Amino acid sequence: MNPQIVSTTETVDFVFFFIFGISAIMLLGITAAMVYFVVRYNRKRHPHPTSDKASNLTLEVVWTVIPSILVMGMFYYGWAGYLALRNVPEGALVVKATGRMWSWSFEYANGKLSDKLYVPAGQPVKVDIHSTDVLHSFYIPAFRVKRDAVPGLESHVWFNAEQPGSYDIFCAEYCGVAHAAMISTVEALTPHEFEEWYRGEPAAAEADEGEALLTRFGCIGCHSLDGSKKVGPTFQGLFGSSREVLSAGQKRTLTADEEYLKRSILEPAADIVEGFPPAMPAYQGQISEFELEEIIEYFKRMAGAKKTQSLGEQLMLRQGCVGCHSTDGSKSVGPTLKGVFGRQVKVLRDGKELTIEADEQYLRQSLIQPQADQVQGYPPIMPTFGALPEEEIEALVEYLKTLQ
Amino acid sequence: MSEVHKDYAGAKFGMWLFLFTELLLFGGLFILYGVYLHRYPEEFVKAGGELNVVFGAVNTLVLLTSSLAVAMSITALQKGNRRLTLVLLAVTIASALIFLVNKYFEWSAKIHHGLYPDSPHLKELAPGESVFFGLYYVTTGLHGLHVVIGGALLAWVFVQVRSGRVHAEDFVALENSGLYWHLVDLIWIFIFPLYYLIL
Amino acid sequence: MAETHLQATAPDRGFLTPREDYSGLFSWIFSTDHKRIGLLYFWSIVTFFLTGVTLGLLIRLELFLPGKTIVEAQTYNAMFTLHGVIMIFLFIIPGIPAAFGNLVLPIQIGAKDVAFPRLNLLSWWLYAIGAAMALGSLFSGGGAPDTGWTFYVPFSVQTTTNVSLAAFAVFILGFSSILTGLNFITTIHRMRAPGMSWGRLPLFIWSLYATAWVQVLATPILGITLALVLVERLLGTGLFDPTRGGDPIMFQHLFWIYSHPAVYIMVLPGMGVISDIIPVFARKPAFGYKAIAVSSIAIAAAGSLVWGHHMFTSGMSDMAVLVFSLLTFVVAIPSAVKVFNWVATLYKGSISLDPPLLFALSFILLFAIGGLTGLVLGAPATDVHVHDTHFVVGHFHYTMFGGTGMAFFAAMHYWLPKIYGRMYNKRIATIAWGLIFVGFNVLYLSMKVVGMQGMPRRYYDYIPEFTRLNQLATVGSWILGIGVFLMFFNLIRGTFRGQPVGDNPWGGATLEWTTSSPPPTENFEVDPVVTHGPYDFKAAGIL
Amino acid sequence: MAEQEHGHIVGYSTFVAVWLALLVLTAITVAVSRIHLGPLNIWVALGIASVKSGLVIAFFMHMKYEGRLLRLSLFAALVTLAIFIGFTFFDVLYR
Ligand code: HEO
Ligand code: HEM
Ligand SMILES: [Cu+2]
Repeated sequence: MNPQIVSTTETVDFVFFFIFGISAIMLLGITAAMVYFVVRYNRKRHPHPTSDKASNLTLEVVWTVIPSILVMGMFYYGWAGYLALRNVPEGALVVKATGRMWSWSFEYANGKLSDKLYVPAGQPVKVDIHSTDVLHSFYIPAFRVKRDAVPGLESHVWFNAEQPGSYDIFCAEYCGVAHAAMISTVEALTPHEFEEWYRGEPAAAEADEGEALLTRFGCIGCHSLDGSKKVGPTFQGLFGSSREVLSAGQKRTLTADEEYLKRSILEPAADIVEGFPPAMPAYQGQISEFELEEIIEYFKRMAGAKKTQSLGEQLMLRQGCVGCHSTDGSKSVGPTLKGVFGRQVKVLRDGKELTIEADEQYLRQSLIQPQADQVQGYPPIMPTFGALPEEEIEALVEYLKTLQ
Repeated sequence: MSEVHKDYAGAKFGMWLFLFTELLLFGGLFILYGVYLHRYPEEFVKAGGELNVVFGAVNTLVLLTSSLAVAMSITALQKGNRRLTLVLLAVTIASALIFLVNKYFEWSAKIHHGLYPDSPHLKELAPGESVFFGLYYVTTGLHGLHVVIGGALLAWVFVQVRSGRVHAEDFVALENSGLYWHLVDLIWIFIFPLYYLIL
Repeated sequence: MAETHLQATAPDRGFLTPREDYSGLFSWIFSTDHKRIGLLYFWSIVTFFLTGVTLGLLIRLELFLPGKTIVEAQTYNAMFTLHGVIMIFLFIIPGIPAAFGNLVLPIQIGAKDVAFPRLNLLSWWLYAIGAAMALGSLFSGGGAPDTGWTFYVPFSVQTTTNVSLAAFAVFILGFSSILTGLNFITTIHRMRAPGMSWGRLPLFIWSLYATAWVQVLATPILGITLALVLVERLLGTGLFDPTRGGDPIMFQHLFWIYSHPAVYIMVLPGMGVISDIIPVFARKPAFGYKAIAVSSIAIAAAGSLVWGHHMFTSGMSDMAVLVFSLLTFVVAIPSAVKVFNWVATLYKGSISLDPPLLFALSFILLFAIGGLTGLVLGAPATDVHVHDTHFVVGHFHYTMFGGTGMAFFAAMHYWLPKIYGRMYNKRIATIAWGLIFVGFNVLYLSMKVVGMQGMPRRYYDYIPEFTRLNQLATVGSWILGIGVFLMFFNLIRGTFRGQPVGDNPWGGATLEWTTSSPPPTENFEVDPVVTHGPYDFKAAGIL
Repeated sequence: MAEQEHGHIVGYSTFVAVWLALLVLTAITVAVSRIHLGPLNIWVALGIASVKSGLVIAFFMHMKYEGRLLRLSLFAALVTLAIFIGFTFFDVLYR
């Protein structure tokens, strides 16, 4: 599309070529010299050394200076190439990637969620990388890009898939037992196909101005849209809810109305929601009145809106359940969730083997206290989801019941 | 005691090398301190305000004085004054104990106020403050451990001096234990302003 | 040739003669004789090395096919963690300094022992305790640690496996290493024989000296870092916990502040061994003695400036990427200088291709390959692609195993005849060398290539495209494994049943060749006075 | 060499003088910390602490009377620590 944009692949491959080239020459030279000397000056031919020269200043200076020049060349190209990887071309499509034990999920500006990274071929894509638990690393070998996903730190990569096709995504930072299974793909579509996919259902929430603003101002870096707890309180169900806040050290309870929301954005230190750090920057002077209204409108809509993707299904993706459990009956790190409801399972409880039926109570229990009943034949490695709010647990259980 | 010959300069050099490793051991914590102070200047000031300057200052005096006592004890021994050496060493060991008692009260007060690693109260504070207290406990804890080791070392030397095994002609054990004790003091010279005085 | 004759007149057994004060095992584990301690280290290190190799072979076997081949994912993760921890902390870091440094350092400088013999014994005990704890972590608590040898947070703080004990073990091992370093620095400064000026020190000693400084100044940072992981796990201080203001990247800084200099702790003594061996088998003085000695110090000093090159993709600032990359390239220069000097030493020599030299030459070649791929990693643009792939695994096996490992093997073939007074079978040694050399390259070149193609490291399972190269690597590992076991079989047999050798089988000009084989308890019958340089074969009467 | 070289015997009065200086410096550092100088506070505190530790090292620890080897070694150790702290800031300052 944009002819100025050299792909990351080409940039990096040139540096590889340069360094490998010099290295190969040096290596060949050294090996050849070594072999030649060993043969030529063998003790059988030369019972005594024919020289006892132990230094030669000129020679030593030469072989210090030449490598110095060569490595400076390598440094230069290495750095220049790195800059190209860091500087995102303008107009890149932004996708948010979230790594968690042990899956990736991708979120688009219109709220669309996916476990594969769909991109339009020929257009630069910027991937913002996040992690919810431990370190991961977002790696696409085909495009020579990689960046760690660090909890509490946002970073990015960009790339440009020139040809439509499917490219592997790996997790490259060790993250536990299913590290090697934390893989996904880039699906590069033609721009037209991409547009179709992007506009197609199921769009989670109506993509609109308000949500775009939340992304632009970085709100969703700290506030979730789905009820999960991040640095700041979630936006889900925010409008009209009651809030326990600390105002100048005084506890009080407020309703999240327009006035409250505006104040929280412009001068967040005024009322601090209980249980959260006073970490939010003040947007006074950075946001226009119009944009502010737009966001408030969005909050209002959100409170009333119905999701097309059920909450349970969203959670399955967001919480990374699909990283270890398939929904199609295949065996993965953990047992498949297809038909899990009502199934007879053999478990180990307190060291004793039992067979029980997977009823609602059992499903709930497995989320909150996965180690209590360990399904036979699987390692006891499932993290607990006890920290999820109750309604989300219920939503998950409801959703599991539908997976027949 | 199989060594026939003793190399005093060598022994002292070895001790200094060991002190360097101790310095670098604390160095790791000072790196973290520097970085987090840079990141959370306000939180550090706020959290540092919770520490009791009086405790810190008193302990500084105690350690400085104990350092003086060890230093003088070496002179005393070199001059052949064993009694004075013993008295000065006793002063040092007593200082170590006072320091620890002081520290005990200081820590208990903090813990009483719910300020200890992983405490519910700490979790509610701003992130920078929690980091400050984390570092505070680790650093002063490690330092306290060194006070204990140093005190024990000096107590051992005390016995050696009293029994005459360490004397005016052979006092490298005293000198090296003294060096160790000064290191404990040195570290505190930095801990005190960095944790108690950042206001 | 395989037959060895037990001589009627057994050679004088020197320091190996049974002692009066303690007998049997006690005469070893309570000995303060540097040679006995050196042998204690040597045999413990060899044991752990063979354990590590076995684990390496199992790792490779698991990777023979995608999916499960022999073990489950969790076991695999524990295996490479243990393989890494053993190889790094129990084999390669103590390897040459603690074993061969202890065996020959005092003799080479004409001393009776190290400066602090009892401290030396304590170092070994700490090593043994640390090793026992590391192994104990497999069977206690939440089971074998599964973090990789780098212990990155937050995973290492969250995992339920027994990371705490393993971290504590490494902490102890760190102190063992510090004490050895401290001892060597003091020994080199204070205990040189008359006439042993700094300009006459064997290059092995120079390299140990440089190494020892790194051990003393960098290891404590590892100590405090692992202590912090321990505290995080036990008390929850939250110093690296992002939700409480901590920064996980700071852990990486602290870890690499030690662990990058540590790679020079690993390789410098190896370079010293090579610098000592090549002149002897070429019968020529080391070319550029001063440059080699100075470059050891330069590597040690500059090595503490580049740790950030392990973190190019970590989220560290771009400024730091710039600085650390630049300095990484600067550090490569002294290594290049050494390589050129070694090759130049061969020029116009009288070269005898005995096993020690074979290993020394393969050191040069394999280390060069490892070092040159290090340059690929030092350039941020290329490192981004290959970081945390099998390319990095290939790089560090080339430098550590192909470099230091070969130097360790060279040192064994060079000095063990001195220490035990008996010679191994040279033909078998050469065959073993050949197997090792071929197997090594098949194994690790394949791993580098599959890394270039994008296979991440620490992967239990991989996509089918990678199968071919993984299988090739595994086959290479078998050849290598056979070579390694054959080599040790031959050496062990040689040390106990080989032909007795004279005092100076290779024609060396350094002091250890002037005393008897095995050396007497206090090293020399007459206190030596040094009158010529370490590679002055004429003055030593070899030529 | 069965006996220890006596080296330099430092007089009691020197030690007491150093001790008094240390006390005064402690008082100063506490006093200065009460004045608000912004980020300068930390540098002043560090400066004073460095002077204090310099005194302890030079006199209490006899460094003033030691040879070149020890001084150089100490210098190397301090430079190393400074590098470790300083270089970390290439990341932290520019992140
Ligand atoms: C013995 C151990 C050892 C040694 C000596 C080295 C030597 C070097 N290393 Fe390596 N390394 C070692 C062990 C490791 N390295 C690692 C990782 C690692 C990484 C991070 C990779 C990543 O994680 O993405 C980089 C950037 C380097 C760079 C280098 C460089 C530039 C050198 C230089 O010192 C090499 C210098 C040698 C050269 C250059 C070759 C000889 C010279 C010739 C042939 C002449 C021609 C030369 C020129 C033109 C300059 N190393 C890791 C990974 C740890 C982990 O993540 O688990 C380990 C264990
Ligand atoms: C026969 C010999 C060896 C074989 C077959 C072997 C094989 C391997 C393999 C395949 C890995 C990668 C595991 C993975 O990333 O999934 C690995 C990792 C490693 N190896 Fe080796 N290796 C051998 C010898 C050595 C030696 C001699 C050393 C050190 C001197 C060493 C040090 C390491 C280290 C440090 C790791 C990294 C562990 C980690 O990721 O935490 N290995 N080895
Ligand atoms: Cu490195």
